[in-house]
Amino acid sequence: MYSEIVMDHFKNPRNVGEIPNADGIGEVGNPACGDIMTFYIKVKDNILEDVKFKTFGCGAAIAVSSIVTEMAIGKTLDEAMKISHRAVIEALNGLPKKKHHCSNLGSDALHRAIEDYLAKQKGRAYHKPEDGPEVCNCPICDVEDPEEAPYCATVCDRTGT
Amino acid sequence: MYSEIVMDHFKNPRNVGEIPNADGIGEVGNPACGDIMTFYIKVKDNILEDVKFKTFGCGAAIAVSSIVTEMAIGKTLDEAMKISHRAVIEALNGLPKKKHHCSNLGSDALHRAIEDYLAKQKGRAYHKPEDGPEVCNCPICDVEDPEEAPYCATVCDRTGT
Amino acid sequence: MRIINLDHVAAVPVLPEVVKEMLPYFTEKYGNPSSIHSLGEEVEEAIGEARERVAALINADPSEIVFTSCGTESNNFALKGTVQANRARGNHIITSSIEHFSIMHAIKTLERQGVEVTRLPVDCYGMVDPDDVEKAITERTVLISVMHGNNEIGTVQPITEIGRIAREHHIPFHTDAVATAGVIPVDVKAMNVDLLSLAANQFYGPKGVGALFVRKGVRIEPLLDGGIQENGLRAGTENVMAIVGMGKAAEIAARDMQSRIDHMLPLRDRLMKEVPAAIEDVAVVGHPTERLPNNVSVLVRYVEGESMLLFLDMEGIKIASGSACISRSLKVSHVMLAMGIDAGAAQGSLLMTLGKDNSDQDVDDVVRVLPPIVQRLRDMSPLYKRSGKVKASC
Amino acid sequence: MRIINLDHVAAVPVLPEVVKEMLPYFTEKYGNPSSIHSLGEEVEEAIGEARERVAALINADPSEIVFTSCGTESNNFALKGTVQANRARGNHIITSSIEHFSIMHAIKTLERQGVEVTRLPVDCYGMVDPDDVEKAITERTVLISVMHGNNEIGTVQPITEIGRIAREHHIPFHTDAVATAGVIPVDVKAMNVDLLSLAANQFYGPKGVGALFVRKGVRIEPLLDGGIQENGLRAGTENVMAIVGMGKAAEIAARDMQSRIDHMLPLRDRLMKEVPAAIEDVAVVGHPTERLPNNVSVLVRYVEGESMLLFLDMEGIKIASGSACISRSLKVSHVMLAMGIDAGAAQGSLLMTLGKDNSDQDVDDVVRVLPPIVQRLRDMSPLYKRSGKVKASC
Ligand SMILES: Cc1ncc(COP(=O)(O)O)c(C=O)c1O
Ligand SMILES: Cc1ncc(COP(=O)(O)O)c(C=O)c1O
Repeated sequence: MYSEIVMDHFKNPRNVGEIPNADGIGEVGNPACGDIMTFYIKVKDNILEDVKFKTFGCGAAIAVSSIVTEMAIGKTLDEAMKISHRAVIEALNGLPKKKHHCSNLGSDALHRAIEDYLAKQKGRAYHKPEDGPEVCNCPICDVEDPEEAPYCATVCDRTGT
Repeated sequence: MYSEIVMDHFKNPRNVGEIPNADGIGEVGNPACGDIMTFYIKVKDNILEDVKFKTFGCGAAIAVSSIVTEMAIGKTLDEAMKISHRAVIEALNGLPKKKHHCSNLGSDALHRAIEDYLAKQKGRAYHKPEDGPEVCNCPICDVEDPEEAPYCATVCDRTGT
Repeated sequence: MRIINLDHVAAVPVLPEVVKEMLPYFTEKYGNPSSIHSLGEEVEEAIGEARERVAALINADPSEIVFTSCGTESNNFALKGTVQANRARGNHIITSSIEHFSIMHAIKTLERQGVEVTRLPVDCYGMVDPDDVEKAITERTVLISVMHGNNEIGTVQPITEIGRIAREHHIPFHTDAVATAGVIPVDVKAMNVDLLSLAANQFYGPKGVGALFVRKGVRIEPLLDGGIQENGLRAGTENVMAIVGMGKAAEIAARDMQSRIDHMLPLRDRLMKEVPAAIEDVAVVGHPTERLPNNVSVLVRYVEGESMLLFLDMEGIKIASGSACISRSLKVSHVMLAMGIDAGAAQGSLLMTLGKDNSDQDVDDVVRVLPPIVQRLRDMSPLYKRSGKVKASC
Repeated sequence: MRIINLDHVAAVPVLPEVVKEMLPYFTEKYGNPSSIHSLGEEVEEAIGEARERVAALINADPSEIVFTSCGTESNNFALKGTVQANRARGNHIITSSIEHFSIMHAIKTLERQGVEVTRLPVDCYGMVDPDDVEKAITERTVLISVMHGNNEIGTVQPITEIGRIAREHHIPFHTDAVATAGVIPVDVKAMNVDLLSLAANQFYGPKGVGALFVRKGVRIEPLLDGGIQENGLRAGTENVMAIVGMGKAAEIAARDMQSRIDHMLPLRDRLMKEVPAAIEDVAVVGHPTERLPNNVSVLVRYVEGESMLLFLDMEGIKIASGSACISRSLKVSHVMLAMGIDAGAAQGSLLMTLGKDNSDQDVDDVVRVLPPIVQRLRDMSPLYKRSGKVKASC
């Protein structure tokens, strides 16, 4: 199911943990969907000096979190904001399609941590967007609620509705 | 599929043929249903002195015809008129259920031959009943046209209609 | 006694190579592809490989193959699934009058539920006229389903041409290729079909597995609702072993197709010529050239099929018939009736279907054994030499 | 590495005795039971014998057994077939909220077609209250379908009692016994059921074959239309080999059932006691006593199922989970939600299903290997020691 790189990061995740007095904290996901990622960043001279994470989730979620920390450390904030879902998938040498949505949220959590840092710099509290507690994406075709669209392959690709 | 007695009568049918100047001739069936049986009888002193048949049909039809001739020869007309479908099936040591209807017409053909004889005795022409050309019985449950009731098992036993 | 199987449409043995590929799935690789642990993974890969092989046989993309449990399921799924998915668009389907029961009766069920049906006639060779398809199309037509090769009379329909018409009118086109896929070339792209049914047991694969090709973008709903197997289109624990067997059989069929055809064609042509030459009043049924390479269908006048089959069986020769006594519904073949053959004549149907292992010796035996059997039954038949000749075919 | 299969609900190997009985049907006895020649006859007899064996397993008459391709097909057939056959009588079905997908989604399809559905709640053990069934019955009710044993939480429903109520009201009663038939005693007479689904691969038979028990007199229409196989109730060339395998597996299951149960029960009870004892914040799911003898279902707080399964797999331990990440629909188990377990807690689901070959050693290994895996993942989890305890079960 998973590539070797994914399994390596899952088995030996890099940069697990919290950063005490972090400069920014970002969290995405919710337990109902099965994945929660919390990122902690330390910033110095506009550069990510350290990034750590804690993740509740499947193998992919843990591997994604781990590789995102590796990709981010040493980058400028601007560069780090440009780390995309696609780049993460490529760095992991691919992810199963059904893991593209819920589990590939590591860069989002990182971005939120950076936004949190930037908001704090400006003296404002960063408002974390709400991750709806019940809406997870359909693994196959972006139908919002697979419960209501059990055959999302059908519903999307086939019946086109 | 068939009992040993059926196979024996099928392989070596008794009394096949026509009787020239027969005292009575009876025919049942039609080619659309797959079975036609023609019976010829010779009567002497109210007794079936000889019975012969010609049959177009399946293995069961041939075996039924053959055993009916054996059962009939030597019987009085009254006795022969009492040879039933059931008695024929018993004499053959059973027939597959789906053969009970179309193929078990030997005694009917015999009875018609006797009626033909009796009508002639009274100087009247015997009117052979019409065998509808298209109506065959459903093998499983007596629904008239299996074409219209392809799942006669269902239609009869299950849906009760 | 030497057994001569000339009833390959009913059953073929599974190829030893295919059996070999299937065996590990009994007790070693018994996982469920839904499982995420490694027992599941190895079987998921095996199913993927089978999907590629089946796709290759008919020139489809692997993602367009849905595995089912048999040709009948594929046909029911194709018809009921597309009608259901297109209910908002229309309510009319076009089919032929010579389809297999699994099409014919599925369509009757749809008809009872209010779907309108046009059943196209066939000519005396059992051939559908593509012009009739075009004429039958209405605003409300949601599906055209015409079989590829007919299992009873051997006639192969002008699918490419019908597909072209369907595509021009943007109507999904299904063909039942159970009797052809793995036997003669089938190319879903060249033939312009959107849905195509096939079954493994027609090409030396196991029973209990079939497939439906569903072109990407075609609207269809599942027949079996449940878990998200087969990309959401067919629920139920995958029949891994059988699917693997179908894949292997498909691979071999693609490889050996031409040599099998080259082997069977001369045997078919000998039977079509020599049986009528050896027995008077025998007519060949179906198209003389647009015909399955393994199919010989004849009518023997004045006698009934089952009685011939029983005597042939005693000699080790296994064949089939479209007679009423043999069918489980006790009705004469609707295919022959649709061709204009009368019900009485159709009782004398003999259907011989060849396989890759038949030989000239088999043909010799049939031509030697059949005539005395027919004569014996004719001597018993009240119709022989009584009724006039009946139109049996073209 | 020693492989420990604790995922028998997903897959079991086929028994060697069963394989042996199946093998001749690949290449020797490859006939089609529809054929009238002798190739067909021998397989028709074999199917008859299998039908008797499956009937004996559930105390039915052989004529009441319809072979299908899987449990999912049996369930779809039972639901759609009875609703269709009873359309004139009513339009309402009663079911539970913890059914398998193949019931749940088939019912959703019926609902989209206008059928009214009552889904009964369950208590925190996952148990349906028979009184609720009685209250839900209306004039228009044509079917009640409540599963026998639940594959995810192990709870066994009060089927006999529900069946008694259904019978009093003359309403057909179906039960999905895929997880129970061949595992614990199932008696269609004593349980008052009219329709019952089972699948061979749950009791050491092959994949690709199931059956539906249809009591004589129950109205039902086929799901697969076509030829008159299975007494007109299920068309398609019979999967002879698999049917024979199901028959043999049923015979063995009936013979060995009690000894298998006696073997599994102590292992189940050890796991249910020792796993929660070895790891803090672990809750047992499902009924403590009215429970499948092979089912252990627990919730491990603060961690997600897939990540536990991957680490266990590396140690050779194969188990399952009802977590969202694992399900193909990426939804948490509807069964747990129906029991009142919150979606977050359900992510930590671990499902262990025992088989006849599991041993005390297997239990020892799980109890030894699991705690450090859980600790490692908890140390990584942002939820650990943060959120309060959540109601996991009763
Ligand atoms: C309770 C229950 N019902 C139905 C099914 C579906 O059976 P199948 O996968 O054979 O279609 C399963 C499968 O595990 C099951 O556990
Ligand atoms: C043309 C055709 N369609 C469909 C089928 C049905 O296939 P199955 O028996 O695998 O369900 C057959 C079977 O012989 C066939 O010949």
